[in-house]
Amino acid sequence: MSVALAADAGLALLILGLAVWTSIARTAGGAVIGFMAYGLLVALVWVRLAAVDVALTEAALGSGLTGFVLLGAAARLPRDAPAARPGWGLRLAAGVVSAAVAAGLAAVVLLLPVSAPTLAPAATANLPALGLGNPVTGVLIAYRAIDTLLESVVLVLALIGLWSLARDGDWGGRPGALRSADPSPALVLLAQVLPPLGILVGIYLFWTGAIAPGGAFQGGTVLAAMWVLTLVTGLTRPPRVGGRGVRLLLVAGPALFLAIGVAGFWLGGAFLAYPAGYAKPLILAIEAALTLSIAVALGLLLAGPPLAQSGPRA
Amino acid sequence: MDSLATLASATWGGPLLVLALMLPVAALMLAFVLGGRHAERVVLATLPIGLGVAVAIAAAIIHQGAALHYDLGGWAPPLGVSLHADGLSATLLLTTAVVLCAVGLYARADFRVPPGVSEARAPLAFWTLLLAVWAGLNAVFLGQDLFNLYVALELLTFAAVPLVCLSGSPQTIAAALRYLLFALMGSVLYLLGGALFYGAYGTLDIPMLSARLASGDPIAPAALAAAALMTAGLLAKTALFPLHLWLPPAHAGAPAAGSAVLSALVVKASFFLILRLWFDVMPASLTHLAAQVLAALGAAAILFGGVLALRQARLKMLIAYSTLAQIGYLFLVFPLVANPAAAPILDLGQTPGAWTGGVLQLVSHAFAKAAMFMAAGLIAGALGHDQLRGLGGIGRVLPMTVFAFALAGLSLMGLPPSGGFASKWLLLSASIETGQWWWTLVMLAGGLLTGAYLFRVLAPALSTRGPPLTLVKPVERSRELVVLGLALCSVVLGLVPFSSFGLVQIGRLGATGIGLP
Amino acid sequence: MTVRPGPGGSGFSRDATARGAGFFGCWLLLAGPGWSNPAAVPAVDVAVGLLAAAAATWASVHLLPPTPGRVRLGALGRLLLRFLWQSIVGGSDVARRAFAPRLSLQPGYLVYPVRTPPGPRRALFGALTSLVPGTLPVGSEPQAGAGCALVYHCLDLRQPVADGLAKDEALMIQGCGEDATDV
Amino acid sequence: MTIALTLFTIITVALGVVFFLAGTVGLLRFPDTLTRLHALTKADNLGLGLVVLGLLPQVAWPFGGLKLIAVWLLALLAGATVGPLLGHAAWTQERGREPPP
Amino acid sequence: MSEFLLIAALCVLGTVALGLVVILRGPTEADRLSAAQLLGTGGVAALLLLGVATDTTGVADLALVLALLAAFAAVAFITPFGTNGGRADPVAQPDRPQDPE
Amino acid sequence: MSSVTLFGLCGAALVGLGLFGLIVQPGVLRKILAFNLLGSGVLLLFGVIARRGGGVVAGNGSDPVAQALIITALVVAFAATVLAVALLRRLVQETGRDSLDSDG
Repeated sequence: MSVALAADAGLALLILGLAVWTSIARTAGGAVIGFMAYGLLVALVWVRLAAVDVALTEAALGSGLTGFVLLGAAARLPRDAPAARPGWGLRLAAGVVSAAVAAGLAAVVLLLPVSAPTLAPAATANLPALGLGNPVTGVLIAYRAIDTLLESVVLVLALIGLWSLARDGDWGGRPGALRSADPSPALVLLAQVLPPLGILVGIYLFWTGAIAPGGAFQGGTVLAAMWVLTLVTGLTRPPRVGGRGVRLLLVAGPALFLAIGVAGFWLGGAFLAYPAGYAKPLILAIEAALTLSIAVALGLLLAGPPLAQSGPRA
Repeated sequence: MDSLATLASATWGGPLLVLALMLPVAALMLAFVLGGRHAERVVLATLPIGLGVAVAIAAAIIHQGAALHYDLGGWAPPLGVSLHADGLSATLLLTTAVVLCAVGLYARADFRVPPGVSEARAPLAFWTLLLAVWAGLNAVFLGQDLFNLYVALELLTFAAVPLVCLSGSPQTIAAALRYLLFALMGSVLYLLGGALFYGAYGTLDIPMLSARLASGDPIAPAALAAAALMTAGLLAKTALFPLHLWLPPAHAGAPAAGSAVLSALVVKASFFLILRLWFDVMPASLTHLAAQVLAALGAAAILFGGVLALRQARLKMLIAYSTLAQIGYLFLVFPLVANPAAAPILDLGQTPGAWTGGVLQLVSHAFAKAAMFMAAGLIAGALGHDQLRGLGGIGRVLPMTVFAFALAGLSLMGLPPSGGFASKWLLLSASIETGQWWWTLVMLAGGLLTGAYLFRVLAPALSTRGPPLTLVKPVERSRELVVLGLALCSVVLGLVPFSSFGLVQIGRLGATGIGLP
Repeated sequence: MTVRPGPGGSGFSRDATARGAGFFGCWLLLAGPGWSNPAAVPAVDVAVGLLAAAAATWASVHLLPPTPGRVRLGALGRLLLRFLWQSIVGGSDVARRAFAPRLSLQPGYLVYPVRTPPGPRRALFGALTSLVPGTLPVGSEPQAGAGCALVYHCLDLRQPVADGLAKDEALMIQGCGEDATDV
Repeated sequence: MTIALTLFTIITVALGVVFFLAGTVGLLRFPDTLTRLHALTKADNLGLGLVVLGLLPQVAWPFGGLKLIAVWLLALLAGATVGPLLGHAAWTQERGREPPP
Repeated sequence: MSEFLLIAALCVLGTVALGLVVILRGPTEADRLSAAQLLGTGGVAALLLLGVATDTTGVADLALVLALLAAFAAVAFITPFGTNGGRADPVAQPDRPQDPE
Repeated sequence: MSSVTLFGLCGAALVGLGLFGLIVQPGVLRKILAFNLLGSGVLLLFGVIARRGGGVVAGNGSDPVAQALIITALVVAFAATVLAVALLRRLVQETGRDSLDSDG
């Protein structure tokens, strides 16, 4: 398998090169573009590490949406007044600390125990009882359901934090960061043709998550990206932040998760336990609601804080 | 119907832990969906229930004399995640609930939806974030799984950062950004530590990890790296010197109620995790070494924070720097508990006094600092500013507020009769008992510094000379009472005999790592 | 441009049904590998597929309302085949130039007065012609009168680019059904 | 039959790699932004198409193969819209420097 | 066969790397933007080759998502520049150094 | 050396690079980028651990528990990036600066 090793080495070098580029690029835009390329290649690494679930998340979220957000910020940075670099003393100290951390971690990687302790067998062994085929989904929705539940609340919280950055007078308006003034025809065409296909793929990713790589986070991310595409071209309008409907959608996933979890007290014998025989449908219901909530939350996170009610501001 | 899991275990009262964790989460979602004026109502309705739950948990623990435990989803660790509350957790849950109740009552006046609109930005954000802080804190205090605790920490970060910049001024935005970057770095390092633990021992469950660390002969290098990385990350979140840069501007710029929550509770969460890491996870021999480093940093923080607090011109900045110093005291617990000299006490089946002292410091500082920030908020609201040099004679205009501030100060200085006195007394005597007199010097110097900077506030405030002050805005009596209540809490702690702090020891004695085996 | 309700009528519903069928086909393509035994596909799988296709159709109809006007499938097929072929030729063309020992380029702009009205079809024309060898639409310019012209960047102005574009456009109008009332 | 298919895969994939190389060589040799864009959008799409074509005999049929073709079509759609988008950006920039032709 | 596919993947990665060097060097943002296009096709091709060579399940789905979002990445490139009112187009600006070297 | 170790070393280097950038980069956006590099380095290390664990058992898989944790962490990192960028944009609007220099 030396060819595989060579391919992996090439991949690792490419990634390191892009990371260095991201750190030293002269313009912020260049650095962000380097980072997006980096994210895409990291998705390939996840494939090489046999973690396709993660690769899907990385491709959609880590490279796609993150790059989108960062590029938007890069374009709005002030052009002048570059910040002063810290003094050489701090840089030296930081360099020493970082190098020490990196070297220590490298040593740890080389010294990891020969017999890798793992929970993989336990996670796989309990899957049939849940009716699932994808152990990652089993971990996310059953064994460690509490993490996922809190995680979906974190997304809502991030959105509240984002909205709280609005100006007082703008509260109740629509998010306005995405609308571009005069989208080019090619972009509009893309926003007309791609979203239906994206919806199919998004729903498919959620649905297949039960048996194969995929799941609510991946599906929700694709759906959010498609929504953002239509927002950018003005084909759809973002909802007002005061609306109750959009908030219901945002909490639908965590709320259903919580409700089924509480029902588990009586039906499954414990909080967040699924009654035997009903695990799969309940898990799929939770995943469906989560997909929807995640899609709305991610889309609104990209759409930015609300702007005043009097139409979009350029 | 049968549960799918077979190995699940839960103690009587275990569902209370789920309730404590999920009540704020459910309330958060409800408040967010209902919005507008309902958000405040939801919070004010939930807080007493949460307080009741915390009391019930403490009662259950005292009644049973053992910790509560609950396996979520019926999946036992290491595959599943469990919740766990010992006496310390219960104490902190209770403290959190009391402080948040006070903050909720206090904040009503600041975060009312103005008439004429159905919803406003700051109130919605504040009330939902308050619930989120609560959820995050409870999750941290109940967590038993390193990754679950990571999610809890993130929940806390996402709740705390926007609280800092609710006013929207450029200074607070910059402060929030700095806080966020520090907090993120901290969580990433913590996560890396968790990953390494998992890689070395195949579990994230704290008791299992501790058992495996104790049984394996040589400690894996990964575990050492993990502990170091986690500690560094958590120190950044706790704002221990020299990773404190973010704290003063963040806490000083937040609204008074927000500062109270941040200073009194949020920074304690990451301290609590450091405590758990070194006393519940790592073997005692290592803890003994790390304790010296941690305490040295703590001592530096006590002195450095005290000196900087002396030099502040604004009341809120002074209180923020005071937090820096008071956090330092917490870290003195490490060498005082994890010390060979403390072993005989453990053999007698008792927890070292330093342990009780540390917990008492945590709790009394929470009450005192929340009271101080809220008192400062009242003063700033009444005067329209919080410059120290403009405080002359404020004691005549707002006697109750200044009295509350002074009471809280009493506790910070460690003067009797106060919780601060009891805690510092316990720490002092422990340092002498274990032959570590140098920490005694630090504590005494810290007490002097605290006295000095509080004198800078109280002397002009209580002076009777000078022209009478004019208030920009009247102060509501009810808010003063809330502040006074909290300050009294911090004092009353010192009047209770030490023996009644048995709660903080329940569930700790059997745990590995406290002192030497 | 905001979301427009599609016009009613049998043409509309026929068009929407056709799209829905297409999307369901796409779903089968996506989800198919998961079915170990195609004869015993769980009904719920099919139901979710139908739901997904309905959602996609709904989005499609809202984003790109079907326009009246007949679509000639045969011509459309020829159009697609032509552009697939064009993209192959285009790629080879670029490769030939890239590998040529002496760079033989004469880049420049070509203004092509377009007959297709603005809207999805013109955008489609732009997208398709970006696959044609040697051309890349870069913008549009108003023409004298009411017309409009697309500006193309060409790799080699010596080639008969404009003729090719005219041929493509004719084929597209034939395939998609020209309609004066278009957008 | 298998040998023929294997041969087909090898030849087609190798050809695809050549087209990727052509795109990169074009990037290196072509003089300005817009001509480089030509190289990118056209050669790489064809390269991907050939790679997909070459992989078709190696994957489960029909679904795996059809999925690969769908990937190529999507990439083609992306290319067909990205090309004009970036071209427009570059053109606007060039026009800022000199009057349009 | 799988070794050949891995070599092909390596070659594609190599050309992509070479192309990235050219593209990221600039000189304009529009040049750098075409990195999306390059990776959208080259990255997908490398992924497919790697995936088929190592017979990893779910790779086709990942390629599909990448192809879907390849266009989205390009939109990310364009959008922030369009929102400034459409007139002041930072894409059309020459490099804006942020950090003095 | 195996591929897994190789990626582990790569992750370690990324952590160092990200940490360095997070401390010394003057611009906030650069700090956010450095944070993302740091985060992805950490997750890569986690992935290496997962691959080792999964490889032992399933032969050709990755530890699903670790994968789930990585996915959760990725989502958190995204939300954090969005929040940081939103704060940054507000800061630039208010002060025209991209740095935190003069406030501390």
